[in-house]
Amino acid sequence: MIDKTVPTVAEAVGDIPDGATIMIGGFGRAGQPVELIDALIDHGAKNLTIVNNNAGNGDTGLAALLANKQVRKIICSFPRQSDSWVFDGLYRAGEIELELVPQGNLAERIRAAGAGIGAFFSPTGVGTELAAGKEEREIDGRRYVLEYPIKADFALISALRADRWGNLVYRETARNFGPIMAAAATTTVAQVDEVVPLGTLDPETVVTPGIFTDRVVAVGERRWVRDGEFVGGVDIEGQPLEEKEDAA
Amino acid sequence: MIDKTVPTVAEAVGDIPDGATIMIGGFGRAGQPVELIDALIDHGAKNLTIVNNNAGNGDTGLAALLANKQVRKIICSFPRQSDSWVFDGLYRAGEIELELVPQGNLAERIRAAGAGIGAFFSPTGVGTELAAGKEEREIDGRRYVLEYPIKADFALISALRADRWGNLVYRETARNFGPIMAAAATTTVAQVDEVVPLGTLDPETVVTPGIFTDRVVAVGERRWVRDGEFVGGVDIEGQPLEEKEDAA
Amino acid sequence: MSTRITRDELAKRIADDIPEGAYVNLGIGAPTLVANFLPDDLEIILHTENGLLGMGPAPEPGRIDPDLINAGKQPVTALAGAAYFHHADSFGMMRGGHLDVCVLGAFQVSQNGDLANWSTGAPGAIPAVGGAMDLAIGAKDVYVMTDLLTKQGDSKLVEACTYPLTGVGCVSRVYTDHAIFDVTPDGFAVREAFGDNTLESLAELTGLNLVR
Amino acid sequence: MSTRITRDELAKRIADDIPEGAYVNLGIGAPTLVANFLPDDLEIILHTENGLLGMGPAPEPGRIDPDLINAGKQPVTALAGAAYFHHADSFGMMRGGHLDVCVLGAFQVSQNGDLANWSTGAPGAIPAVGGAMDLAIGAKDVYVMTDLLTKQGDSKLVEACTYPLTGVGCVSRVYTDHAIFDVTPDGFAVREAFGDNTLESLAELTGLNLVR
Repeated sequence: MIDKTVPTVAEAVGDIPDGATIMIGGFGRAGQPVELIDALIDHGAKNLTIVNNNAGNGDTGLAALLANKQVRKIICSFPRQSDSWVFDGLYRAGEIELELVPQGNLAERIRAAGAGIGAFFSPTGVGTELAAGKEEREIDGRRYVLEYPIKADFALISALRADRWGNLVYRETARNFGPIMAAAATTTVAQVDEVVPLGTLDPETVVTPGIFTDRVVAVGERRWVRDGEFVGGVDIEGQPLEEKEDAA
Repeated sequence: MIDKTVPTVAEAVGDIPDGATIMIGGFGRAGQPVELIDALIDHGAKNLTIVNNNAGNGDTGLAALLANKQVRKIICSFPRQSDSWVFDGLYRAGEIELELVPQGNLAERIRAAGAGIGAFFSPTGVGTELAAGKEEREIDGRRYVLEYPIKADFALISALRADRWGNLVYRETARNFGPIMAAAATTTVAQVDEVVPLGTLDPETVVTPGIFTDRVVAVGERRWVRDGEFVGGVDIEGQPLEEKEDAA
Repeated sequence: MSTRITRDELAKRIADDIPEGAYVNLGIGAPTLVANFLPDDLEIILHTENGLLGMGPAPEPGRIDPDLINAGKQPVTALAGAAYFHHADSFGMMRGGHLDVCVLGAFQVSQNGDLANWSTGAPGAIPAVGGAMDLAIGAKDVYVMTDLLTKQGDSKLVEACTYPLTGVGCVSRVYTDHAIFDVTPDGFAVREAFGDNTLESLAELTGLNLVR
Repeated sequence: MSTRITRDELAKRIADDIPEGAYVNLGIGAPTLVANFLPDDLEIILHTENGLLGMGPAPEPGRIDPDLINAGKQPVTALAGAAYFHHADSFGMMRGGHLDVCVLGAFQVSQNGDLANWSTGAPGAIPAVGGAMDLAIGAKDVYVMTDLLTKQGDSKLVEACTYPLTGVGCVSRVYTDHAIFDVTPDGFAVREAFGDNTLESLAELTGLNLVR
């Protein structure tokens, strides 16, 4: 019997070696595999290259991973945010390397890795400093630059539901980078709200077929979700409004 | 109000000009837009370039379009089949041009057109006669050939359901080329079993977002489907078994 | 002398130019205001590059859903008829030329349609580009929404951009607080001058040869 | 002297080498037989390139669903745990190296692993390639299933293919009715000889230098 579920997030990331390239899903808070990132911090692998759209916000998640000095290099499209002080500090101190990639080229380069494309000509970035030094070609009257795949050793992603074959469905805009990162990494670890019995997911609606998923770990429903449906009453960080008011 | 539905298949294809490049969905019988092809035959546009996985079977559908001498050139991966006598005859008589493309390169070239990729390096076909004359490059120790997008003026595809914004869902392996062709054509016409009210299709499960669809025409449920569910009892052509026995 | 319209007026003016049925991406910042002026009785479909077509307005208070956000990471809603997709599909949609309009902010636009809006190139600044370069080259029409002049009084319409480029020859039209300019092979054409602005006064403000 | 196993025996022998959890594509023709010998108690996930993972056996009579077919356009079923996807995603899955095994037929396999299985190159023949070239270069392991000899008695294992190539250096192993051969840097290695076959007799049949 195929069973890709693993019992704990610690086990799910426990073999990530120093120096690994790791894709981390999510766009802002949506789809960020918070529990897996926390497990990676506990695990302590160092000298990592991280692929993510951003470079961390506030002091949790990816920012905490950076603050813990585990990351050598980050490949992303938008590191600078109002609350990206951890990255900002490391970058200004020269303690982290940055490869800045336009978001669509980032997505397509990740997709290319998963789809076995050797390189592709993209019109994005042509004539800008982010295309400096890249091979350029005019095709059918339009200018393009040659972009190469981004592969990873591991992908850490977040989805709504999985079955034991690793089929995944996502929720709303939390889908974002999950499906393409799952295909681009040698080992893909997905945290999900819940693992459902095989055959429960409609095969028409599976977004990530299990072939791309190596490990699944259930982390429980988020507080704005019940039985996979939105129950409302949360702030943008997912804190229930009542609870937050109580705390205040 | 956006309403992409058109009342008849004749209207849906009525402006296809002579000389157009037309993608036609389907893999074998599954996903073949039979009613739209029939309408194109009635319409009579000539000198067409057709993009399809095959080159027609038997005497109906794409084969009938070929037999009607409307097609100048076909781009496909697998023209030769046990019942492809129409194509075979035209090809041997030198009356149709063939561009043979490995199936995965065909799919990826169509996808590239829809996604704005200028060209891409594919490992498929390297060192074979189908890569003869194509630019070759070694990347990261592997050989690739450069492949260009395939665009079309029209795509004729078949899906299960649509709404008036043109969102589409498909059924089983009838999905095949539909989603990528929809994105690669200037004008995409989808025949569907039924048009459902806006908001009926779950946004998580829409496969072709309406942005890729220009016209939708309802052609009624196929005989092996009722309310979108399989009811069985058909042969591979979709003829109910009882009916067929009656006819015999 | 009335020479400027307000930002809201400008947003409304842009909204008025977007036809029913258009697929539109509104960039982060001022362009987001355009959504407030799209007529309720017209169906205009908003795209957000983090994976949603059919984006609706901000949710009611207390109904924020952290899985449903826009490119600016603000909570939004999804309309009936919406569809979700992953990032490669979303940017394929943009790069493939399927969006009818995108509206972007700008530091500078040159008379051949080059756009600079992602970096001032200031030394020590941390670079961040996001989807700006993809949006700039992706939509059928790229509209820029901006003040004509910087706070220092310099024209944002320029002969050639001095800031780092976002895209080359990509802008179709510039909506400013003084006038609307089309990018043409002959340079900026004044499509509509607001208030007391004239071709001549605008030429003086921008220091450019403008055409009608 | 027993020198050949049957096609069914060969299919079973291949099935025995496929581990639980493998993602497998079985080519059109003889390779399809392998599915009949995959153990019922092991979960092995079959891919069909027209857009399905988790392909099940042929349907019961009278339950044929024309929307649910395999790459050979024969009716199939879908197992619990299946997933559908479009053609670009399906071939991305193959090209991206995600399938563990594919099993293909062959006209010829050369000792450096070149495969010829799509065209005899006969003058006047109508060419058709389908997914053969994508399968050949896509899977982690490409197994060929074939008779060792043609009906004319010629070896299908050759020093260099004379038929048009499907893929270069792509074959990992050849399962024949006489023996199983691995493609190695030193040429074909006899992994297992059936019946009375020996390295020497196989070398004679193929006219090749074989290694152990």
